[in-house]
Amino acid sequence: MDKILVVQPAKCTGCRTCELICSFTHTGEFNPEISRISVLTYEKVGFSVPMVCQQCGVAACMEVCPVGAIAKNNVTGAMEVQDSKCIGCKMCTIACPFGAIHYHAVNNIVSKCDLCGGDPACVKLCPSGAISYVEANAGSISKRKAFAAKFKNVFEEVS
Amino acid sequence: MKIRIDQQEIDVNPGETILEAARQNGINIPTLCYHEAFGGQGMCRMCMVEVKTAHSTNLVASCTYPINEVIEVHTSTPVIEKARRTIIALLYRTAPQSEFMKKLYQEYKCVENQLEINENERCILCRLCVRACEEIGSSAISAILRGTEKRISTPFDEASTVCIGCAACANICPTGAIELSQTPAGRTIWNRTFAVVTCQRCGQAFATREQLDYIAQHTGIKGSESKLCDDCRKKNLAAQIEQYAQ
Amino acid sequence: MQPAINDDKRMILVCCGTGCLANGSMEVYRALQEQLATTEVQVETYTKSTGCNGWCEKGPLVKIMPDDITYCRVTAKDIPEIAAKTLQNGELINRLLYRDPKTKQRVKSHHEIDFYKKQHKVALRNIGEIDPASIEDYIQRDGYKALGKVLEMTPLQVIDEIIKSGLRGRGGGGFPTGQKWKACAAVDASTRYIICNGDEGDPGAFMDRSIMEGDPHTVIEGMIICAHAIGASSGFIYVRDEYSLAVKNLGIAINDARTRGYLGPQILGSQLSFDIEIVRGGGAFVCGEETALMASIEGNVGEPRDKYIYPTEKGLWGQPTIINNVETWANVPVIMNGGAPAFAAIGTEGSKGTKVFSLVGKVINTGLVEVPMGTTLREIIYGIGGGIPGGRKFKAVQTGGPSGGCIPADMLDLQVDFDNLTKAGSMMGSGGLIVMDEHTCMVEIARYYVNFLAGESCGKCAPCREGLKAMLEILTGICKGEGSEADLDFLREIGETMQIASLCALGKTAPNPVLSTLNYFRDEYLSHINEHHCPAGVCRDLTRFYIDVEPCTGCGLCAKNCPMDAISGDRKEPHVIDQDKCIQCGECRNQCKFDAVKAR
Amino acid sequence: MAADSRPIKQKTFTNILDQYPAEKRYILAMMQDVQGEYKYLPREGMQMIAAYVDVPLSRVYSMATFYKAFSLVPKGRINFKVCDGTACHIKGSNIIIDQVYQYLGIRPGETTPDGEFSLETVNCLGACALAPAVVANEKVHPKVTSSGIIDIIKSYGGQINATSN
Amino acid sequence: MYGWKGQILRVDLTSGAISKEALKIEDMHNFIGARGLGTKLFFDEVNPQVDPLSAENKLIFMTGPLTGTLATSCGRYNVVTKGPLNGTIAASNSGGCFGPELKFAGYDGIIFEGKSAQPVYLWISNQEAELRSAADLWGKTVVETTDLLREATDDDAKVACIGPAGERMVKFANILNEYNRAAGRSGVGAVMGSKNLKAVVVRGTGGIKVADNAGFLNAINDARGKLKAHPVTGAGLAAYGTNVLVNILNEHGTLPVKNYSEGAVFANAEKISGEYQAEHNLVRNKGCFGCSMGCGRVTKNHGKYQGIGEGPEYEATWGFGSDMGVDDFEAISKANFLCNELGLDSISMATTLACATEMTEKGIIPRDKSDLSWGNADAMIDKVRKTASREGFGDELAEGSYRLAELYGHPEYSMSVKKQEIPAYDPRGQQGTGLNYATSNRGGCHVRGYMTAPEILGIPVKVDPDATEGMPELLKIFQDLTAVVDSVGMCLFTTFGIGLPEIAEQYRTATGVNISDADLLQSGDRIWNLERLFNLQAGFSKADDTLPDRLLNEPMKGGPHQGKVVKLDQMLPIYYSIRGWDEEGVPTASKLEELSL
Repeated sequence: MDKILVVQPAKCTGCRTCELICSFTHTGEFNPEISRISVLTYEKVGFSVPMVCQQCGVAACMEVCPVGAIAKNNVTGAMEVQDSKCIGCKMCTIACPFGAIHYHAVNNIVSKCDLCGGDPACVKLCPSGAISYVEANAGSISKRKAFAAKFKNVFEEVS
Repeated sequence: MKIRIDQQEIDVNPGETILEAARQNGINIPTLCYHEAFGGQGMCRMCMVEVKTAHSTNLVASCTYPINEVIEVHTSTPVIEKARRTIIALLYRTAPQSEFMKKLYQEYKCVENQLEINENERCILCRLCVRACEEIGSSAISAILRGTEKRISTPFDEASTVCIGCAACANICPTGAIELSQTPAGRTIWNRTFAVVTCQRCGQAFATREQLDYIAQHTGIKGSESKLCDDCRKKNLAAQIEQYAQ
Repeated sequence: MQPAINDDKRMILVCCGTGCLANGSMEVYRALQEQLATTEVQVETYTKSTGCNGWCEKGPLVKIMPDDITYCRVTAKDIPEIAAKTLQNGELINRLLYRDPKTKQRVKSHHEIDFYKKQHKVALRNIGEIDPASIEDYIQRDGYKALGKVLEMTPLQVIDEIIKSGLRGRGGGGFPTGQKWKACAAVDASTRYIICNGDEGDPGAFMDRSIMEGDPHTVIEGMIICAHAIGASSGFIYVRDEYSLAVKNLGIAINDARTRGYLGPQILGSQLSFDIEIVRGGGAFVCGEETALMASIEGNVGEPRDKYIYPTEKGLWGQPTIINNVETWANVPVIMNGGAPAFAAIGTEGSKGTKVFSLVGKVINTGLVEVPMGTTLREIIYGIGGGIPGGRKFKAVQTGGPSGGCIPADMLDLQVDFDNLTKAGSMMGSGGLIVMDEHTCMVEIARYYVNFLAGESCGKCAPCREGLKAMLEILTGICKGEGSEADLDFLREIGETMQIASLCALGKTAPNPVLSTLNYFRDEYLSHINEHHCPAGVCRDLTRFYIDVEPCTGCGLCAKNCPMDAISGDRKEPHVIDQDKCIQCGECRNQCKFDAVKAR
Repeated sequence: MAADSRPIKQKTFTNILDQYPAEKRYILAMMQDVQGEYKYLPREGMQMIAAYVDVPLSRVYSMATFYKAFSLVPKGRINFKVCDGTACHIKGSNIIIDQVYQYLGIRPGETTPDGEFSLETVNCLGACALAPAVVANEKVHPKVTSSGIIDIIKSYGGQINATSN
Repeated sequence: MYGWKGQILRVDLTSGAISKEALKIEDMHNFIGARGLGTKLFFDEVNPQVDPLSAENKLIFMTGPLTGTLATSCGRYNVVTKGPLNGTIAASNSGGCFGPELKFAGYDGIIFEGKSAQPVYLWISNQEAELRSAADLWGKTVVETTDLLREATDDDAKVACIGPAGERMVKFANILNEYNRAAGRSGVGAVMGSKNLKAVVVRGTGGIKVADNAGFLNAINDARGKLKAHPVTGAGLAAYGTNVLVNILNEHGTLPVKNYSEGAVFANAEKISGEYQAEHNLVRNKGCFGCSMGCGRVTKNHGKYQGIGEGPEYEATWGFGSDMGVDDFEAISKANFLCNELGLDSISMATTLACATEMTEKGIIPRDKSDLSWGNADAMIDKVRKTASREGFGDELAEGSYRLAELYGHPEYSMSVKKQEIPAYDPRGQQGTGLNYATSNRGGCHVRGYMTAPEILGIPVKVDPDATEGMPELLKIFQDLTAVVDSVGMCLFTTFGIGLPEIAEQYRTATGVNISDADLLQSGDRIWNLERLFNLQAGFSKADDTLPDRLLNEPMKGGPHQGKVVKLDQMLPIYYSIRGWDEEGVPTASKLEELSL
């Protein structure tokens, strides 16, 4: 059964460990800017929201990619960007309703969460359990759906 | 099927090119015009390798040579290295300002020659831009003219009507030959200035109207009408979640 | 020999090849027709316009058969006289007959002339003898006989016959034609294509044009035979659009062949269905390269691709395709008619049959010549071509078109075939033979070819495009006296890189003119570089013409022809060139009958 | 003034295009026919072809600039084609090209400002026996000398005024 | 370069010139970064006799080589200057994300020198840096300033700024980044204010590389595992934050009450404890950059002091709580929020207020001037406001407890060392802590050698807090290690769970500098001695290595340590000798040579 990444903002301490390990795992350097997961912190209220790709069933990023550089990993279910195929048109970054895929001018690639091939580093290091990678059972799916629903509502408001 | 590349025995699927097989096995063959999104174009000829078949030994472009029989490949021989060096020396002239070419020129220890160098040149005619534009579906640019006059341009060197201003061409260009300027007033590329859609939140220009149309057409998502850049879309969502959670 | 005139039915053949047309043969032809319409001639007379007789130097040519009279350099003004004297009275007009330069005798028939006597016509067999617009003419000379025969044979038998003949592709590569057909036939596919490569682009070569204009049916018949052999249903003839007469004549021929059932469904009642379409080329030398040509037919820019998969396997629209050039096709009916052994009896061990050459440049008899493979260069240039005009010294012969090489005087006894030319650093190419004399600068000629190729390269692959650009720059520099010896090394390095790394044959062979001249004429390069001197007196920056007072007779011919009025002198007194006015065009030297104009 | 100053008529294009199926492989032929009609390849023609065959204009433009047969600008009333095949070259065709520049001020590919003359070079006319050869519109002038070209220019009404020297 | 960026910015506020400079490799290796390297740069450039609030003083922001990496809780930067509160070398460090952002922008640090004629702020966006007018920001609170600056620059920018207190050069004004994280002590905010520098705003999008990716990953996994496993760093701090100490210290009897005047046991400790906070006010935990402990508290006041913010931390809870006799947690919290908004060091603020309250209660400060009294929360909160604005009595409070007490002729009521207020551990029940206070290079301070760890928490081993034996030796190690921890950019709290080996391994794999654990610790010694040298040259002497009279001579009035005083005279000579200093507390030549100073 597929596992999914579940984010619980309420548990997040805003420490950004996930950003660090993500960028380190994928690029070998510590750079939150190119992390595939972003922690948005509202310091005044001490609330942080880790934002990460939802691995949509019908993924706009994948659909819009002109060269098929984004493909679903059949094992993990992650939409993965094949950097070597990316031509830098950035369509996916504009198309993603969640703003979860970004272009990085420095290395001229776009990047998004690839679930680390099935063993997400952010989950392993998250000190507060705000990010978990769990079997997609009814509970986790409903949590995720609730989270996505928030996204969706918000998204529709802005559109 | 098993073949040998530089003494290393590797497994390949018939029909795969030598370059693909080599790269999959961590063997580096230099290329300039190759991009995985498009496959081999066979234009820069940097990827020439020596191929021994049962009958003959040939120098071939590894990016287009399909493996259909048991062969032995050498990716670097004195003859090949010399050819690569000459190609770099010649191409360097066409893009002397490009860091990419400067680096190669030094890397290959190209000999000084008396050929004229036009400092304004930038393009090595790898045509990755043309291919990218083709894949986008615009084909706003193409290689025009021929021979030594060949260059990349829009029809009549004019602002293209089909360009969507995505700048994939500029991004994929290894030598920075494609002029792209982005100001709040617009994005200018290939002689055309596009009105840009600015993010309602941060004010950054993040797309052209044509790009949004493209996305709507390819995904059915009118969401790209949201007028938020990717970063702000994310932030906006996070802010909403924050409000929801409080 | 006393000429004799027959009383039988007569045929007048007016050569309407390009050379003769340029010299006014169409006017001659029209004048003849008018004349015959208004004049009562004793003997029933037909007039035909034919394809090129090859002897362009002497055109317009008018042949009167069966009397076997050949008149040279005929003008429309000569027609009444020809009608009155020759046609009415069987009288020869002496001044129109060829005068043998050795014997100084007038010669009645072209068959008695060295230029023709020493040739062996196979591909050109019908040209000049038939009206290309007449399928009957072709049929009369065994046309479509081979096709009938072939349709009785199995495809394999046909291929076998071609293999046995030893026919090799005349387009330049020299690949065994039969093997090619065999490979193509062996590929499992439902659709196969046949292409006739008529994109003759080598400057100085016009044999394919001559065949397409003068004997289009032989090409068509060759293709139909191949269609049967490999099982193809459509064919294309890719012709340069500039060859308007060829396009026209091929069009007529295809229509006529269709009408006669040689083309179309169930040819001559057999299972074979095949048709041919003409594709007009857009004017790109590189489209002579088969993958570029196919790209062009498909409606693309004519850029070649790597040929690691041969067209016989994946060609036009990805289907197995046979592509042969015009001259190759013209040989096919002959082989099938006369049998492989007869064909194989001609030529050398490795190269069977004949080869058509266009013999041009600094040679007396310019034109198309067809000789058995293995004929020496000397025989062709001196025996057939009559040697170098003006008594000047032979310097080199350039073979194989722009990508060929220059062969020096000490190799004149080279027996011309595919393999020997390659060994000499040149190639057969389509068969251009350009003769160069001491007034040809080998550096400048290398520059010329490189310049040509720089404009004709498709520009796709880096070594060819950038290599040619660099070579042109270096050679131009040398021609201006701005070169260095290091440049020669760099030229060689570029050339060697192009040879191994270029994408297609154009790029791979493009450095040949440079490398071969560097090999055989290095001294001439060094003169330019070290002494700032062009020994041939061609490179204008390095040349000054002056008039040697000794031989100068003061005839004034030079002054008359000087475009700049730079030459002055009293009559019968030695003339002087005003160096300030002189543009080094060399016209004075060309005109001078006394070799008084010298270059330094 | 261009030699052919007829207004570009859409109908002419339509007539030409209608002779061909709307397939990529006929682009070349269509362009040749349009050029045949106008003596050059007008931009509108390329646009019509691209639309008719449904290929990007850039592709048609690539072809139009790749193949030497096409001129994207109108030619002069008299178009000199100087053969620069090898046979002609070694017999001095480059000097003729220079001479034309001297007298008419145009280089290959150019047209005089009055639209009277244009100059181009061709690779080989296949008339090597007549080298060097110059074709003025359809008329072949054989064995042209550096002084002979002046007379040819004059015979077509050219004003000889050397631009330099 | 690995770990370090190797580049700093130099900003001349007088001329407005901004330049980039490369750091010396030798300095980086010898002084590590942040506190150590900052001190080295400062020492090399500034005369120790300088007036702290003059243009000649400099202000150095410096990060460590591990700042911004995934090393354990490594988000810190230090502010090094000569502190106006007491004239010692000041090195205040702060967490949050400012330090890492500076690294991501490509700099290890910034040196500010001179003085701007007009209020300005520095805006750094990667390699671009410019001074901009802060005229509109002058007088604004930390929250307002931060919001306005983010709006003016970049949403994601990190802002370190001063509040009104810094502008008015309150002697213990601090610098705050991301609203709530403070470089708290020594009055570094006043120096910033004296230079008319309102804020430093930075946005960086670059990355930090480490030398040995695999080795570093192992090192951090090992260290993080240990932190997770340790009861304090794994569970305690996460559950109750630093206020976990309230009950512990109270039970231990070293939770000072009413300006150290009573036995260090607070009757209502339960009401101001971490447990109480968790139950009543905690919204959620807050972690600094890269921190696995998450001791930060987001708290919400529900009653009359309504509001949301961070903290209070243990020191503020104690200061505004037991030390002021206040047991209303929300009032304490409110005072703390105000300190953050206005830019005040809550320890010095609270301790100064406790001093003022005692003197008011004793009638030394007239009632018409001060309405302070033990347990009067509203008066306390009011004085916090007035201190920041130097309004009325606030102007006297703004000078700190020592100057205040001295003003009224009773310096003995100032619970300070070298004029800096001491924090929340009564040293009469923690001898080692007493020695730490007395010898700290920046005056009264607990975090230069956190002896509470061994004395009370038993980390790494439990020592008898009443004994003096072994304390100097242990303290030296703690001080040196702390110097290392501060200099690599790490949070001191990690040392509850990990020690030198883990820190050294992270440092080695990150920087590629092959250094033994012992040598790294010696760098701490070197840093300590450099700070000492600065202070000596600034005019401090053995006489200043002391404690308030109350702690030395006034026996503890109650609790488990009743009757105890700090036996400083027993420990100080030994400490000097262990340090390799002479009897006057001056480093010997051989010591300096050993440290290559």
